[in-house]
Amino acid sequence: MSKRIANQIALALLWTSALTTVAVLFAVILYVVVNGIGQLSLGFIFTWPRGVNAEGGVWPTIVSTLYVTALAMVIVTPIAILAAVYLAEYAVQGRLVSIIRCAADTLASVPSIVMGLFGLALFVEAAHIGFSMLSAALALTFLMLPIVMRTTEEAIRAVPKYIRWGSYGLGATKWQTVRRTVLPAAMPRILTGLILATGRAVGETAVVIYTMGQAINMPVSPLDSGRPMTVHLYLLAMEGINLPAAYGTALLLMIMILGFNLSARYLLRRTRKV
Amino acid sequence: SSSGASSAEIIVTGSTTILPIAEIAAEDFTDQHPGTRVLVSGVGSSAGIESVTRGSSDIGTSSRDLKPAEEELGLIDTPIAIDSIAVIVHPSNPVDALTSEQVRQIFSGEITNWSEVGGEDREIGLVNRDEASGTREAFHKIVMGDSKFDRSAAVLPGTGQVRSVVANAEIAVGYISLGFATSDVKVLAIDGVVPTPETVRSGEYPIQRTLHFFTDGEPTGLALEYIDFILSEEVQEGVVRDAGFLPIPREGD
Amino acid sequence: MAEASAQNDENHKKAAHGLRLVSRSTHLKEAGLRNLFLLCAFVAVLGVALIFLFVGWRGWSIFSTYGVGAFLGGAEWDPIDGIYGILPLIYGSLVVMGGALALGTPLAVGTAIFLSEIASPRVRSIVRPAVELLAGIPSVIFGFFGLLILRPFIASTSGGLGFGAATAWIILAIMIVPTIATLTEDALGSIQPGIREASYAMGATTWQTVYKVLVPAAKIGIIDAIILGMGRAIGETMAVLMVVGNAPVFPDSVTDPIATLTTQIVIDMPYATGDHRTALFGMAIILFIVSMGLVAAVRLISRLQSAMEANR
Amino acid sequence: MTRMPAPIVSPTPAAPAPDGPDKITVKGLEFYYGDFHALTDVTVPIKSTAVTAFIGPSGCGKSTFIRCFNRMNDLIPGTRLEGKVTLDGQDIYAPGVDPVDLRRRVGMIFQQPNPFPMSIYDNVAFGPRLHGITKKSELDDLVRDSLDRANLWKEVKDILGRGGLTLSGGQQQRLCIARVLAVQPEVLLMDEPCSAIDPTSVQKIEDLMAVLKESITIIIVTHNMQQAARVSDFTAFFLQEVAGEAAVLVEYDRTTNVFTSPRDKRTEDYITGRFG
Amino acid sequence: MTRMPAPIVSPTPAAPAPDGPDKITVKGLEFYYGDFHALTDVTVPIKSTAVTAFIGPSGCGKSTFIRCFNRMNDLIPGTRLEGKVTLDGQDIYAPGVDPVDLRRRVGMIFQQPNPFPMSIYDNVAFGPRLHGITKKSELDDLVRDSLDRANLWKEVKDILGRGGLTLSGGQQQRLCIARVLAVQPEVLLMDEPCSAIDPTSVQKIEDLMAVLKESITIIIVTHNMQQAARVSDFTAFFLQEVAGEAAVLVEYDRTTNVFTSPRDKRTEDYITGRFG
Ligand SMILES: Nc1ncnc2c1ncn2[C@@H]1O[C@H](COP(=O)(O)OP(=O)(O)OP(=O)(O)O)[C@@H](O)[C@H]1O
Ligand SMILES: Nc1ncnc2c1ncn2[C@@H]1O[C@H](COP(=O)(O)OP(=O)(O)OP(=O)(O)O)[C@@H](O)[C@H]1O
Ligand SMILES: [Mg+2]
Ligand SMILES: [Mg+2]
Repeated sequence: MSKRIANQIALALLWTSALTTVAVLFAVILYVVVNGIGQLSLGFIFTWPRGVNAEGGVWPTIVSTLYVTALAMVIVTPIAILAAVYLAEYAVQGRLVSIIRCAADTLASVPSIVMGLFGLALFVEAAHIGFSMLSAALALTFLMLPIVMRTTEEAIRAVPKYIRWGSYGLGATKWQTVRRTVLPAAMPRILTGLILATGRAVGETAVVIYTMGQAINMPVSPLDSGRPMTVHLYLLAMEGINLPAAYGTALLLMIMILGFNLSARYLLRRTRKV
Repeated sequence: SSSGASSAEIIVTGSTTILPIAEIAAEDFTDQHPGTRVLVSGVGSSAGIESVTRGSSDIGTSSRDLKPAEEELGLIDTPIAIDSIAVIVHPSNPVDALTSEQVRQIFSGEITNWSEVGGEDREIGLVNRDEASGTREAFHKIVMGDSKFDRSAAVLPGTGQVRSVVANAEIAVGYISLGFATSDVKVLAIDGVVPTPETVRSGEYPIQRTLHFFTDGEPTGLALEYIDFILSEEVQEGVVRDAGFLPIPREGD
Repeated sequence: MAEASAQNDENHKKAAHGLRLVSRSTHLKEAGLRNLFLLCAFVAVLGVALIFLFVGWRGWSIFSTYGVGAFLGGAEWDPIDGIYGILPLIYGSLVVMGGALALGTPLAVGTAIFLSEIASPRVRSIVRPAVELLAGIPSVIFGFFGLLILRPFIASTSGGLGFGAATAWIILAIMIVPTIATLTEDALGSIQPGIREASYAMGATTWQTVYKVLVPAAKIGIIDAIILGMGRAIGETMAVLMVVGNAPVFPDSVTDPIATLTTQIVIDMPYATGDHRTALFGMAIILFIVSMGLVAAVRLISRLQSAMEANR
Repeated sequence: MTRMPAPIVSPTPAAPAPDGPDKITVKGLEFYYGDFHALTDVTVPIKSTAVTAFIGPSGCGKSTFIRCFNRMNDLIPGTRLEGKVTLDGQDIYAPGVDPVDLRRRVGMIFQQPNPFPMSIYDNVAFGPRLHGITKKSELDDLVRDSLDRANLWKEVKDILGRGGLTLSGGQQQRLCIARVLAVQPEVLLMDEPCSAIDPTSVQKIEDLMAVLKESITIIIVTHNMQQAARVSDFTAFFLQEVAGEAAVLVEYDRTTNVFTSPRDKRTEDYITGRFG
Repeated sequence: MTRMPAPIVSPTPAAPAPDGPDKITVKGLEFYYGDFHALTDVTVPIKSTAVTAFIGPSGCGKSTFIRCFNRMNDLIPGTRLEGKVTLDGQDIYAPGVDPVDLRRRVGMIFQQPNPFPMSIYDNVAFGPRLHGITKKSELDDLVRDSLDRANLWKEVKDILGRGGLTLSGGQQQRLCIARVLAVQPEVLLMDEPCSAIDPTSVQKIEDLMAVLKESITIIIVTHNMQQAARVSDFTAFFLQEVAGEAAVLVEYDRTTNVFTSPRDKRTEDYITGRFG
């Protein structure tokens, strides 16, 4: 009978760990929502921060965040997808591929603070781009590249080989097969990966803090500097004078990121059904 | 206001402590004077003084007085605000007053227990600011002298966090600009003087410094207008107080 | 039949054209595309090289001018006086990481086992998204949460300030749970399903199946997951920064302020110049090397694993 | 158009099976995967110490059915079973019955040989250890004995420490049989045990079954009708007539009767290869 | 121990096949997956406008072999082929030969129906479009004609815009056949085309083959010997005698001969179900 008791205890512990994880998530979300909801208003979203303690809204930080994220996506998407096409469809297992994979893994594991300093050293200073959307987007590109590459490669590999064979069997060339059957079939999952990477970029702090600058500014050209929401939240939280604005920013940030994640999940679920 | 000064531009360079006031005032100022530009940057007090001396900026801002060597340069000093630093503890802490020397010893780690300064027998929890902070710089210069801060102190990069940490940790001691001290922390008397606007203005309260604008000769034109704006009641009671500083005593006071 | 043979003839006529050879333009086009894709894939390699080059370029001289031993082994970090010993920071990073792993790993592995072996589809459809969403929450929000909720709580229970390794452990443990849990679940999921069935069919309980069969079978994958969690923990910056207290010393207790490599970089960066700045980049080099080492470890372990499998 | 008449399988009658009592009985069984009704109205006895074969086209529910005997389907969330299944007269789905204990008594062999990723010895000792046997000498005996009964002892006696996965497919399958025999089951369920292994190994496993059935009850699922005809005493034929609807038990009888004079036209069609 | 003698399959002789010229010839073929030697010394003719069936136990290299005819194996890295394969007398492995064009002429159907994730129309129009046909009316005609030849037009003519994946398995397989027919291949390779679909659809596809083979050459791999006997004119039997070694072509002959009077003992054993 002791094995039954051991089983019961173990199951209880496993349940506990899973519930703890879920509880933590809800605690964090609830905490941000409860404290931030009172702050949210059109005025908060669409006006500028005013004064020493950033009274007022967060509009330029939202724009900066969206700007840099969009810019990074524009740069990373084609590169990552084509790179994944290479790895999944063209590459022959060998030294070259293992170097590329190793590099992608390494890139994925670089701490974001290191990526931030790298962006500072290369784009801001050595390349004289200065604190700008472009510098931040380029640094984010390296951060997102391995994520998008991996999810895209998985998406491509998940396309049944039968579908490829069907296309080859009809006399399609490799590129025709990839472009007309494989990529369309993999597209929903590729999009999911892109959306998740976008969420990651939106939430990133350490990379942008050293590449975008911190001054509140409304970016127009890619060479403009700005302050993204994450940095704004960090500064408000540490300054600790205007906490309501910090809660409001945190809530907005969370809504954006949960929005990205949930839409990615939705997309994935919908395509699984079809 | 003279519209003749429009499309002019001045450069304001110097102290990072003054940066937020100068910057926000500059925004309001240019809003009220369309076509003008006030470029503000924070590079440190010494660099500010040097740049106004060299003529590369119109106004040099500084959170310290001039050094003897600098006094010979003939710069005109306009005090614009008083930065007074309060030493704060938890409201339940029985200690009400410390001497400057005790404060120095506490922050340098020579005194580590509250009982050594008349409090309960508990460890002292030091809360310090980050090294980029102007408040830390001022506190160091005024209180610490040649002593070094105890490196095991918690370092927080923000005034409000120092206040809220002190507000809910009974062992804590920290320092913040007087203007940010609220009732959830206890402000200590230093050398027997409780910091109030009055004791600060009178110079009795020791931990304070004056923030300056320096110009090479009497300010004129847009620089003068900007300085007048900074000294106006609107800015003094608004931006300056928001930043935790005390307004400079007005002539009428 | 007549119709069929007519078509037959047609086929033979078509055959008379013979087999077509690969046309030059097709060949060039396919080869061109292939090289373009290869180029894109190489951006990853380029990225690693650039990071190494530029961070190294900025930070390298601290090792030569200040000395490797003095930099890595120095017990004091006092940049104002030009003293750049990062041993307390390395110590801080290790302590924070170690505690976070000790707390987070059981939670994560437990969650993963729960998801793959115990949860009904309904429960799984709640828990798994929760784990994934947890992974998506930005570190600055965890830091914010830690600073305003967890720190006061720790302060009131410990009687201290609430900053320190202990606070960081909890926040960081939460943050590495999704990393470890997802990878562990993958590892469990890639176990041949027959093995699981066989164990149950032998009359094993769920727990016996888990710890006698599944965990041993997924061992390598779980170790990989923990190593990657380690990388996440050591590289995490913002959340840790907001709760450790940032004192670059060897603390007396886990509730005393402490600093890590990453947090010290952020604290010092705004005012660092000269050697100080070089030292911060030097710390970044070390973080980069550590993260590369962890990736190498994962690869090595997988290679050993496949070598072992080949031998069996 | 060339078309040959479908060939007819014509076995000679099997030697009479030892017509023991019913080891297992199934009455009015209905099985559901969530909304999908997989099996309907299955009533069938399983004779003791004999081999019963389940045949039928792919997807007709043979695997589903065989897994009802050791409640393996419990592990698939959303499944539901109605009707009654008894083992030695006891309802195995009665409340309170411990499926873990049931599975010890009703062993199972799968299509894909699935040794655990551990040594040959540990594979066989796994079950006994689960059930509390820890004494080395006792385990040693059990392992040797089980491997012997599974006809594998001679081949592996010198390599007991080697990984189970290093064996060939056929050896792996016999290892799995030994592993089950080590817990001394009364019933052995085999779900297409030979479809993933080589012809020579198939021969060995069929021989093994012939020996084992003298002491235990065996149920085998197979898609190979010749195999069913060779090894079984009784045959049950399942068919899902309309895709998406529940499958039924079309015919159950002695194997000889099913293969020589099927009562149902559909059985005959299937056996003669007209579909499937 | 109950053992029945293995049943014997006894087809009647097939109607003589239209014994046309050799469409494809294979001489001394050796096939390697990296170090693994999969097929050795295969020499066989494939008769024009007839159905040739490849049979043999699982893993004996039937799929490998059939993929040699349209160079699909080229897509698997590390494969190597020796010997000669000709189509209409021309070596398809000669240097410079475009495998893409070859595959247009030698169409292929797979075990798993694999429509592209696009509409039925686009599925069928896929091949013609690849090869440069863009005129709507021309495509329309081709699509209708191909679906018609694949016996699917009636079922789908009103739902041409629906996704190919919404069809049933049997319809999907016929859609795949239509898709191949649309590029007007001379040879049709079918690798177990019926093993994943329902009996009724199998019937339809077998009927279809009987019609198609009047105009094109068909090669089919099947594990269902009854099917081989029903649909093919010639049969080739492959066997990998020792696991891990190369498989050989054991016997090739008219289907009637193979099934009624196999020359090789191993063929007889296989056909009568003694293994596999
Ligand atoms: N886990 C499951 N969830 C839902 N449906 C299932 C599940 N497993 C099997 N089915 C369905 O139940 C039916 C019977 O499946 P089962 O595997 O029992 O067939 P089978 O006769 O063993 O087939 P095969 O000969 O291919 O092994 C099939 O239609 C199958 O799709
Ligand atoms: N891509 C591959 N790499 C290495 N070996 C392979 C590969 N594909 C097949 N093989 C091996 O080649 C042999 C023949 O395989 P093949 O798929 O041609 O057999 P088959 O006769 O079609 O079997 P089945 O009836 O199961 O489809 C097998 O031993 C198989 O393991
Ligand atoms: Mg089955
Ligand atoms: Mg095959």
